[in-house]
Amino acid sequence: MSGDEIASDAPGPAGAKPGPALDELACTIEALLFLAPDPLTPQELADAAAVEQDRVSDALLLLAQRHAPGASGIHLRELAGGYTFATGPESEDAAKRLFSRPRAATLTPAQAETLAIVAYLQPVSRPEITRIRGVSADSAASTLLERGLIEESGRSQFGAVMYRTTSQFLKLFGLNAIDELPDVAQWDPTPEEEAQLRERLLRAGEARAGGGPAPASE
Amino acid sequence: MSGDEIASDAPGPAGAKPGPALDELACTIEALLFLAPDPLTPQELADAAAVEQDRVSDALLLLAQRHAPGASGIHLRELAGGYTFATGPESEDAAKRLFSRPRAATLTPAQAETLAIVAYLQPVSRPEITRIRGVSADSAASTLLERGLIEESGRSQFGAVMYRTTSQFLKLFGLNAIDELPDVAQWDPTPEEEAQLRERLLRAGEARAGGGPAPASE
Amino acid sequence: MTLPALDLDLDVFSGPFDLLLALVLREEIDLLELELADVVLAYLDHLEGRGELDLETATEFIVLIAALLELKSRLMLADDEQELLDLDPGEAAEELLERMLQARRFRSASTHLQQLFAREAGVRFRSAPPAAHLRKAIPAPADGSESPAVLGAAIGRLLRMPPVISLRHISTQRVTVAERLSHLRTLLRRGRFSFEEAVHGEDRMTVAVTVFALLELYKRGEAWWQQDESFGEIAVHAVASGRVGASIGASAG
Repeated sequence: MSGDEIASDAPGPAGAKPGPALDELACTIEALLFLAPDPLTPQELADAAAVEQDRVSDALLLLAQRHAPGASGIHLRELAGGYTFATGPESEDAAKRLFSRPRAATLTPAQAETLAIVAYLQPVSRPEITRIRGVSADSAASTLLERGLIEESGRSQFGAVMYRTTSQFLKLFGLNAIDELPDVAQWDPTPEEEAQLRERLLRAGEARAGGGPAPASE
Repeated sequence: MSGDEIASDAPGPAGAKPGPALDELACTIEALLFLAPDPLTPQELADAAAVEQDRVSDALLLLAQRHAPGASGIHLRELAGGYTFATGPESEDAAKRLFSRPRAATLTPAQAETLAIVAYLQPVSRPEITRIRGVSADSAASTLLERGLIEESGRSQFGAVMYRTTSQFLKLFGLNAIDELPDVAQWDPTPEEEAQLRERLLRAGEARAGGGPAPASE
Repeated sequence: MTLPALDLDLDVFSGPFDLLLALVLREEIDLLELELADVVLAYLDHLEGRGELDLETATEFIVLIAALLELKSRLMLADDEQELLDLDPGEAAEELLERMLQARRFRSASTHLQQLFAREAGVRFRSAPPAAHLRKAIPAPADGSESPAVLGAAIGRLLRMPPVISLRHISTQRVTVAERLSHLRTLLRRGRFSFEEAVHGEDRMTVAVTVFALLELYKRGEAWWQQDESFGEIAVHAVASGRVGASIGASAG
């Protein structure tokens, strides 16, 4: 993908929609969203603009149209429990050239697994993560901490540091709240699959108890 | 999913001008100006968008109308030979109210722990703090330094930077002198232990960090 | 091929199998960091590459990997291990099944997270700080707004010792290569002994470590061994000085 594409078929402004005009309050809210480093809730916006919250909702509707993909390069997003501006994939190539770095590193499987455990079980301790994964999660957890996707949240009764996900995590994963993640039980096997698995394990256990050589199955 | 852009058919306010529609290039330039912390020259914009500079000038004209005072809360400014977005005086009161709202969660758990270690053991080195906590205290210590609650106080015999609390710290906690810190005895799980506080903290930290062979105990 | 020559390229280790074993047994590599399944896969790849199955090395491999698995599961189960050992096969299967399902659940969840992350590719946020005159509006917290009790309580939590883990079972199991080496060398003074003698009545972990010690002796040119038929007796011979080589090449392959 390159700028050529942009150059070759630039549609005249004639075709695009300008979106609605903004009233004074919408302009103020637009300014606040531009200035704030983190998403702002309607309540925070109402307090700052010194108006009622339902007037903020109206202004946000106007801004949503003005800042829709196609109408603007700056999009209004509802993320991490509030509203924020972000740019979209259509300007990513230009942004990459300007800042000469990709947006963010990808996640390794170990990091994604550790993040999933923290996201669903938070607060959860490092030893617990290790127990679930079967392999140590230390380096993955350190990287997630560095990247601001998880953070400490106190200690367990045994003194181990506990972790939770951050609002940065919600922002980067396009979520408004942690409960938007689907129920983890949806990935469980069907009862038939589970029964089969149980039976196989049972047979292996009996073979072992019967004194045969240990089957090397993990 | 609520991460998506929000849209509605709310009609714009009667009097205001919506400004022109933006073409694809203008959207891209708008995105770049939004992301960049400093002004961008037309040449930088042209290079990033991979187009000729005169096309950038056209796009900037569109953006100047769209982002004119009265039409938007985000204004296009020409500064130091480049272009940048900024908010105007009409949203300054709201912005000041936004930033002056009291911030929640003054100290994170990691910061409180790090600050407590420095307060009770000062001077204390960063590696010592890490040994006691069992996990790195780097980002917590940096934040405490930034907030002026701790400061450097020379180096240990091994060359590690040592920290102590500041007068700012005393003020925040309403103390006249550091010896007014509460006696730890009331929170001490094993008050019968005779050893020095520092030694006991280091021992407990090392035990947590894996005195055992395993991630057991959770 | 000899098993020690099996070359591995894993997340936490890259090099020959015997070095990996040595590092694990000396606790220089954390067994919990090691994906044993990857070791097995590497071995299967290796077998496939050779196109034939060498029963002897395959047996050796299974014994060693089983020992590693057992050691690893002990590490992972640690404090409730005693109870688990008392479980009947049915209960053990249930316990194992529960763990497998849990691991699988979160592996699937991680795939979902990866998809969410990919869907957001190309989304960027503004990171510029607000203008200086606006930042000045950020108020410092009021004097005395934090309670010193927060600090005392934090120290109290840090003073708590973690519960003591029972090492009783593991320490009785712990056996080092050095110990087994010295045991084998004692036996070698007779010139020859059978492997069965060396490990008679020992648990599987000790047997595995003894195999490793034997490999070590072979590597150092102190011993060679001979097995006339699969699963038959393994005779271990001391290498008389001056005749390192010939017979080893013939019998230890």
